[in-house]
Amino acid sequence: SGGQQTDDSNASKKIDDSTTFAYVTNGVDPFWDLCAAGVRIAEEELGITCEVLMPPKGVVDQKRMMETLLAKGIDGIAVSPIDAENQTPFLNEVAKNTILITQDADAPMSDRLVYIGANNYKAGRALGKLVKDAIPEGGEVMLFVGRLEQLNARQRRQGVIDELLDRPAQELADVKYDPVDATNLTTEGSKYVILDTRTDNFDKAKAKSNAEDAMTKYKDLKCMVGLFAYNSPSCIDAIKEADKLGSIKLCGFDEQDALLQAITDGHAYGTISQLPWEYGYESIIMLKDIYEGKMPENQYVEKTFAAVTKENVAEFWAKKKEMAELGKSK
Amino acid sequence: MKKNIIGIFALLVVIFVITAIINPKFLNAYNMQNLIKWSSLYAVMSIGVAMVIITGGIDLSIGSVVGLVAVVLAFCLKIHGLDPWVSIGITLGLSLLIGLVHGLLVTKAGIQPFVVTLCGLLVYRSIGRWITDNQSVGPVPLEGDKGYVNLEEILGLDFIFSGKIPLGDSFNLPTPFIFLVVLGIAGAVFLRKTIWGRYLYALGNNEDGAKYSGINTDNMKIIAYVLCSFCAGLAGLLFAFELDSVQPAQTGEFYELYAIAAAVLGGCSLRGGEGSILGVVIAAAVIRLIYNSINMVGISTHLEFGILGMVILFGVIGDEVLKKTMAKKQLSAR
Amino acid sequence: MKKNIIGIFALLVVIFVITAIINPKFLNAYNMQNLIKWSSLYAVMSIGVAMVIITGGIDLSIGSVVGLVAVVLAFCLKIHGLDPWVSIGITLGLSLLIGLVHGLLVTKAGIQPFVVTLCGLLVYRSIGRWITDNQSVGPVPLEGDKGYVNLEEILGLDFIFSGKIPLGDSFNLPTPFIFLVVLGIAGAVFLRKTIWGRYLYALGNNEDGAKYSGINTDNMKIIAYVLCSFCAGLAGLLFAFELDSVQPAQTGEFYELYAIAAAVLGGCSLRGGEGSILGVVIAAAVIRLIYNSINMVGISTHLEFGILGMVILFGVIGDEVLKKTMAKKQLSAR
Amino acid sequence: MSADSSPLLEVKGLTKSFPGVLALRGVSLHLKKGEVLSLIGENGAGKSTLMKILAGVQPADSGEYLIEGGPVNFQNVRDAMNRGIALIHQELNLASNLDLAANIFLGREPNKKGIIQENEIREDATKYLQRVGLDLPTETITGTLPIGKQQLVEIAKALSCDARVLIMDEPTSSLSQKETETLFEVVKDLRNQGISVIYISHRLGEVIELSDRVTVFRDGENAGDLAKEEINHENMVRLMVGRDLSEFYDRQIHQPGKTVLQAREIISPAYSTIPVSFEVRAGEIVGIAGLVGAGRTELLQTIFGVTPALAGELELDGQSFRPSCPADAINAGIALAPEDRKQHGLVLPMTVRENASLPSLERDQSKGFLNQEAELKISEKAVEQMQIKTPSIEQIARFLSGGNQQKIVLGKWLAMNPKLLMLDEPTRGIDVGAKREIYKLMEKLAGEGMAILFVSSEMEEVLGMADRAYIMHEGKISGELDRNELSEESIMNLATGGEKTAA
Ligand SMILES: Nc1ncnc2c1ncn2[C@@H]1O[C@H](COP(=O)(O)OP(=O)(O)OP(=O)(O)O)[C@@H](O)[C@H]1O
Ligand SMILES: Nc1ncnc2c1ncn2[C@@H]1O[C@H](COP(=O)(O)OP(=O)(O)OP(=O)(O)O)[C@@H](O)[C@H]1O
Ligand SMILES: [Mg+2]
Ligand SMILES: [Mg+2]
Repeated sequence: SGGQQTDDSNASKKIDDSTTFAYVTNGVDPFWDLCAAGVRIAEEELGITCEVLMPPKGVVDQKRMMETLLAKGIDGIAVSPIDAENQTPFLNEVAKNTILITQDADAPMSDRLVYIGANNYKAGRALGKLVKDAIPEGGEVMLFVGRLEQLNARQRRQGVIDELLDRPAQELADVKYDPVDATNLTTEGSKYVILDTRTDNFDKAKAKSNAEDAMTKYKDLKCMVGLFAYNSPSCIDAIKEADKLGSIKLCGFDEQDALLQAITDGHAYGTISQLPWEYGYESIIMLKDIYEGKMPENQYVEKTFAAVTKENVAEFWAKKKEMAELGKSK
Repeated sequence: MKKNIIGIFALLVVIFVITAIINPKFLNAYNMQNLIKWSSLYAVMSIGVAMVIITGGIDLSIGSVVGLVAVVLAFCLKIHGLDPWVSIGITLGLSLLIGLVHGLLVTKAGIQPFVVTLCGLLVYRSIGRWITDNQSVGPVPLEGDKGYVNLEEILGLDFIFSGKIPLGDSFNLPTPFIFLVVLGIAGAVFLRKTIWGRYLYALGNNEDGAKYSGINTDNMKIIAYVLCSFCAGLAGLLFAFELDSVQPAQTGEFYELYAIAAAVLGGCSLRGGEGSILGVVIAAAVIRLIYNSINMVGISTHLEFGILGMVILFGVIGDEVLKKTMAKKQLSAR
Repeated sequence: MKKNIIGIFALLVVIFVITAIINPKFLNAYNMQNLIKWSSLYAVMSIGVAMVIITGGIDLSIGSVVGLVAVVLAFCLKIHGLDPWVSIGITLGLSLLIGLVHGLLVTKAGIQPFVVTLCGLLVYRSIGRWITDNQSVGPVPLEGDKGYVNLEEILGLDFIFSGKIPLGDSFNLPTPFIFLVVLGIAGAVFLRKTIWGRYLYALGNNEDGAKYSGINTDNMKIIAYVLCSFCAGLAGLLFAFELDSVQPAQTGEFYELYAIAAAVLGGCSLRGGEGSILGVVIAAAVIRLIYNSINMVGISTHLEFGILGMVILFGVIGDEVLKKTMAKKQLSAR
Repeated sequence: MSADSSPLLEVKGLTKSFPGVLALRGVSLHLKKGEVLSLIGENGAGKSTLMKILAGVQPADSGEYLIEGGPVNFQNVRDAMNRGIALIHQELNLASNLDLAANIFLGREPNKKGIIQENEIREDATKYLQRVGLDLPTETITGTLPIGKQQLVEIAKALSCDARVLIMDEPTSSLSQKETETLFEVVKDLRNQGISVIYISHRLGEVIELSDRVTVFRDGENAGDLAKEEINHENMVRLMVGRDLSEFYDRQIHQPGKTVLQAREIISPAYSTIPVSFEVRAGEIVGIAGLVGAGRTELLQTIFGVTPALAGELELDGQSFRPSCPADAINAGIALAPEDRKQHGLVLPMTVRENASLPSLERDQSKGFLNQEAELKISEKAVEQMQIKTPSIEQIARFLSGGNQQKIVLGKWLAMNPKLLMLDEPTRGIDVGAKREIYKLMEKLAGEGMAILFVSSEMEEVLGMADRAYIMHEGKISGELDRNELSEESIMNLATGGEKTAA
């Protein structure tokens, strides 16, 4: 049953046009369509077939889709596990039957061969630095995020908090988290206060009203931080409508057009981009390498991320547009 | 009917006062204006679904219609650079068409409304994701978009659908409120003063009876579904301009439940034949108020759903008790 | 009743054959075993909701019950390290309690099932998120968890609920299928061979008529809601062990719609009084089969929902047409 | 009006089938201007079906339909209304959530560009309500009225159509004597204005009083016509059932046994201040007479546990007894054949077998499982004993005629061997043949020692069947009459609130 390859029995194998790899996301999000662009580039380059699968409703759909891939005899899967810790037994089952690597999020306890991913804690700290640049004089900061159950969201959030409060850097493997409902976080001598983290369950209307409510509640709010892609555009809207452009700064994550526009216009300070297309591209190349017997030296391939501010936004945006075009599903 | 409205109105006042006491900032102009804006957006949807519920039907698809209309709008305005008013026409036309299909399937094919609109929920969401390749899109074009040439006109539309009209020093009236007022009054007049409104109530209560009275019940039901989808479509436009960004997979998700909850809380009976626009609008405001209060008071967002659920449940139970007491009083008065 | 089953069974066969032709790998043992597993999981839920639909009610809360039960299970087993069997007892007890509350609210407080269970949908989801702080949890403890001492027993449970029993060379029978078979037979016997099943059909068709014949309709309805929640609770356990991971905000989301869709597609009428377990189980399998086929054939995942929606719609329309033709034939045969 | 003028309305060779039923097999009928034509026939003879076709509710399968000699093909009710045809349905068809004025003008509201002219409606509605003897504010919500009054509203609604042909399908089945008289005045008045009326009723007395002509249907076919001078009881019955029916009320008086049901000062929720006391003995047939809305149904429902008593004492066979739901009453040995057969008596979509066995399932169960043998026996016995006309015990109850449905209800209770059988309007809407069978059954059961309590609005029935009768007026028992005291006058007197006169 399932794919027949294991990593040591196929050292001499070469990819050909019957080779199929799959790129499995953790949900349905524009971010993943940008990643798909990278997959398409790699597909073209290698002359193979790749499937991009986006499970709409969490773990169940992810599991079901990966099972189907095994049934189809897939040659390799790059997956972003939704619940790494608990999905481990299943991932091991997959790894037994095909080449399995993780991307975007890791499952360190599993038998996946490689993890390609940004260090979200570091990315969070980089975002924290942007905040520091945006409001050097210090002040109250508010965080917005879709869901905090996702590891990357928590790591990102913690990175921002630690950076702002000048705490020492933590190891990604065991980050200590502040409680999710912690309010008014600060340390002695720090100029920054992290007021609260509000979640919206991916409802954009909710995201925007969260931002509005924050402005009502906190008169001295200096900076909003959107941890998920859609959070910052929502915040910009809210700030704009409250006529507080300039007096409330914004730093975001990822690369939605509205955020890039705001950066161009000077309405937002900057964003951290994970360069998603590189995820897709590197994942497929990695699968190919492993398929052909080339294991990387290190199990962890740290993905770079880029800070985008007014200086480099034009160039970045052009690149993104090109990728979005490529990522359209076939 | 009036007793219902008193109940829900009292609920509104109670939550309002409690929140204001706990956090006086709740009362500031900016917050009020936001509250009015969000209430208006959701109320527009709820008015539509109330029409269908009055006929004894249900519409589970409105969330997906909101999403699809928002997607198509962005598609027309931004990506294809169509004339802005034509785009508005296309999107509203689409929503009318959807309503028509629902109505026909319910009346002519005899499929239950729950089933028809459940399928709608799935299908429209899927179409929205498919035509955009699931990319977030916004109605307002940016430089380089085909629609950028129409920017000025589109910004005009943006103002119409999501602008703010300064009233006095610090208070701005959100334009969706004007939509709500117009739609609400039109809806109330339609339901209470016109023959068609009366037909809706009659057929919701006794379809055969209405039919035997010479009412074309099929056509009236179709009209209800068309109005419902139209309201959802209008809400889709309002949401698209309000959010300036549409996520095909998420925009509007679960809104059908909010709208139905508002309709029920506002006094509509799911058995049909009962309900009023005013009640539904107040109930929609109560739901938004609850969300706002939770943020203002600083309760964990995890509990939002739960609090909303409890309020609806107790609201409906209270209403039931009120009705029974009234009935008893009436009886003993005989 | 039997004609319904023929229709849905034909649909199952057609999709099966088409998929097998397009992609022969569809037929391999591993895929079949997955298909059986997923079908069983969803069918277990659907059987429960069918009971409620037969009484003319509806249960929108089952998705949230699945989520809450899974969360509580993980909580008991992993985080608090309770005795595994006690934990199973607690979770199933919880689901029974939820059903009881629904039943009481529907019968004694006279609140419409749609409203009661809509509130349930909101509330249970919220509780699940709240007690876990919205963190993913799993039922199987890892080193360092309190429940780790019971690991062996828990792995035993894991096998019971999500194990695979080797049959022959390459085929493993997923244990959820055994649950389904037992539950399905028990359900079918209950509905068709016991007085209570007869009572459910009778009150679904005419509640007053049943009451005047001496049936305690309130109690029977309560039983239906309890059975429904119990099935959802059991499905919650099956899902938790199958996925080994529970996301409080997501696990079970939308399942009520799948379950209701399966019940309707399987021949239940939302007006009550109609439906059979076999039909519902086949319909649940059809829905899973559609998902599997879409992946097998390689259609964009953005279209999954849409295809599902269309199949349900046309399935129900086809059924309606079939019924009408049958009725006509019956007449001309006389 | 002249007798030789061509008919205003005429149908020829009309057929109509429903899934599983051939309701009309080529019937003909004609109606002249200004005449009252009565249409009679057994249950299921196809009367209502034809009327619905005439009024555009449903189309015929084949046949001719002419108005003033010209063929018509109505697509819907409105088409028929436009040609001046209005139908008062057998079942109530009002929207209970709307007020009286709205119901009367439903579908025909005077409006300007769709906006309803409320004032106009209210004025006119008051006029029509008064015409049927209803003196109620037009804002009254229809659902709050008792059924009888709602029926009058239906009639007011039909009058407001200004129809040329008014069809009344059993309009009096839920009207009291007084209301019936008002209706007759209205009908006669209409005739004088040159309006034609088709009148359907199972109460032959009414037919005799009103009709200019009678058309009889049997099994979806014409069975014959009767000219004005031929209209009498015997002729009508013979055409309807195909033979003579002698001795309608065949009563033998038995010596009543011990008291089965004793009610002391019980108070039913509908009349929360009025205590009611009465008793029923074994082998006795006790009637409860009174005007519609006098609280008789409420009283039976209270004894049956549907609306438990607020106060008072009930004794069954000397045992104190407090039913809180029908199941309690049934277990104690009481049965009720309710007034509203379709809503309360049967589960229409289920089969004869399933209906007949429904109350006895629990008794016959083995550990919760259905006892299919017992079920079969019960239903077969019911069909045989009650002479239910059904193709098989697997027939869906909905497809049976009213009389046969009522027989299923009786059959299912007989299987329970009740000590007390309560019958609420046992023959409402039931044809003469079936009626007689039900009377025979009552007589037989009483002879076997069963206590029978029945409610009836038909004076004749009370006079013919009761050993003793209680008369109710506005919730209280205004008097008790022995068989030898029973007369139309004595009943009417008590039913309208008078005192019992010395016999
Ligand atoms: N909608 C329907 N579907 C199926 N069968 C029907 C329908 N309407 C009427 N029938 C059947 O058609 C036959 C004629 O019914 P109809 O109501 O016309 O009788 P009727 O003469 O009015 O009887 P009654 O005196 O009891 O009112 C009956 O057998 C009835 O069961
Ligand atoms: N469920 C109810 N809710 C409100 N009022 C009711 C209800 N049931 C009965 N009533 C009222 O109680 C009164 C008595 O009605 P009931 O049906 O007992 O009279 P009845 O003498 O049996 O007349 P009928 O011959 O029509 O059955 C009526 O005025 C009726 O409107
Ligand atoms: Mg497992
Ligand atoms: Mg009839």
